[in-house]
Amino acid sequence: MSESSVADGAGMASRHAVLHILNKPPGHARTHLCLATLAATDALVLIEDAVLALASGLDTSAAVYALGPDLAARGLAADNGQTGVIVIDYEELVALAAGADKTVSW
Amino acid sequence: MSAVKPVSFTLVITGAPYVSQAPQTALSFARAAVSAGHAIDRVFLYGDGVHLASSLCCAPSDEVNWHREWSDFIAQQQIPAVACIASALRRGLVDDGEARRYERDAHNVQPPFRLLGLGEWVESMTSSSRVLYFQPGGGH
Amino acid sequence: MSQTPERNNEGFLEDPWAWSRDVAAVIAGEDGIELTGAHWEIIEFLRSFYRDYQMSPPSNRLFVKAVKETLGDDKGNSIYLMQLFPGTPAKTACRIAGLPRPTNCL
Amino acid sequence: MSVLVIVDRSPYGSWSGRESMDMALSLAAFDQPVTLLFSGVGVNWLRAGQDPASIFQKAVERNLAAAPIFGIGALLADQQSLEDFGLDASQCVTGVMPVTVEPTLLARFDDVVCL
Repeated sequence: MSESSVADGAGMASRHAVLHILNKPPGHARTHLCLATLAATDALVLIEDAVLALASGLDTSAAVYALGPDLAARGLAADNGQTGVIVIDYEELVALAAGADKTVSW
Repeated sequence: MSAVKPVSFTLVITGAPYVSQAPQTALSFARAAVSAGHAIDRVFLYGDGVHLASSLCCAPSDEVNWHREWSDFIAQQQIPAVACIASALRRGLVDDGEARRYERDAHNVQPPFRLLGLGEWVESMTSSSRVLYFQPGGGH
Repeated sequence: MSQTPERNNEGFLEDPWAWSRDVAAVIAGEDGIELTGAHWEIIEFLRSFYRDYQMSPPSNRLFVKAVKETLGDDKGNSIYLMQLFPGTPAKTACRIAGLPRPTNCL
Repeated sequence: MSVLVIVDRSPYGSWSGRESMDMALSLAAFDQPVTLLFSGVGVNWLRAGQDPASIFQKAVERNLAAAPIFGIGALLADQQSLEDFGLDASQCVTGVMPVTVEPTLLARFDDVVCL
């Protein structure tokens, strides 16, 4: 897996092997399936209801991104105390999806 | 903004408007992708996502009409927009051709949306750089 | 039309179980097809496929594939099937075999 | 291009699995390599002896039996989910291959579709 960096203004994102995009809330069977297939070298993007995981806790060694507008909508602060979570906007989500080797929408 | 080289996306929407967030997330993504210089090869509506193609959508005036927003966007950007014909027929979404074929007296799918088969999706799978899915939320 | 059970505007039977060999001959006749042993082999194949799997092959390509898998390369090719069932072979053959109208999905 | 289509919805109560199956069939129709994976409640697709006549649906078990004829490569099932629902290979449709759902499983495919 290449680690070639896609530099951008937001200082995000080395290139990840698989970009997992999750929109299901914590506790959903699909969330468990996503986490079961998430490699440490992959990245996880939380969108829609999946950002609620920042309130309930998330245990993974993969890079985690969360979509800012969905956090704001649900009254959650930037990273809600979860260390290492990178808050992104739609532009940065596009850049991540464009730069990934492979994407999976869960 | 980004050094990512341009790619082509196909966006598959499987969540219905006013039932899920899928059409909104997909449209925000699509607008951001276009402004970053990426191509959108096709929008493919599948499963409950086909409801987005209904031209009979009557949203309250203080809510977003997702059908109209999407229609305007894909017409402006000249993006092919396809609703899966098998998903659509079962859910009561027909264009004029299918209305004639099935002897129905009305239709609710018109350009820029078209009814075509899953072959369009297979074509996207083989030709687009990325195929992303915008799905129903947890309640479905 | 009076010689066959109820049919839709494209000539498909409304009830696959109302089919008989005589009905098949009438429907085929409307397409100018005189049924031979070669036709019957495909018709029987389709009806037994429908009985076993509760579906007819969902597209013309898959119809050809299923015939090939069951009856071999000589018969499982579009030229052979087109000669027997002109037009779109899956559609013509399903109509004669009394199976539901394909949804044109694939 | 090889595609993994994942079915993690229950049969009958949800239509989603049938629509996943249609995607797999359409890939097969265009000779694209495709594999099905059943996971979570989705493993109940595989249970032998389904009789949905009285709920007016077609048997997904019977539809699934046609998969190899159309060229769908393999039927995989998550081992843990099979156990969770009290299923072993002898109680499943033929040809089911139990697997462990882990990152290396996804790596075997170019694309993963999970409706």
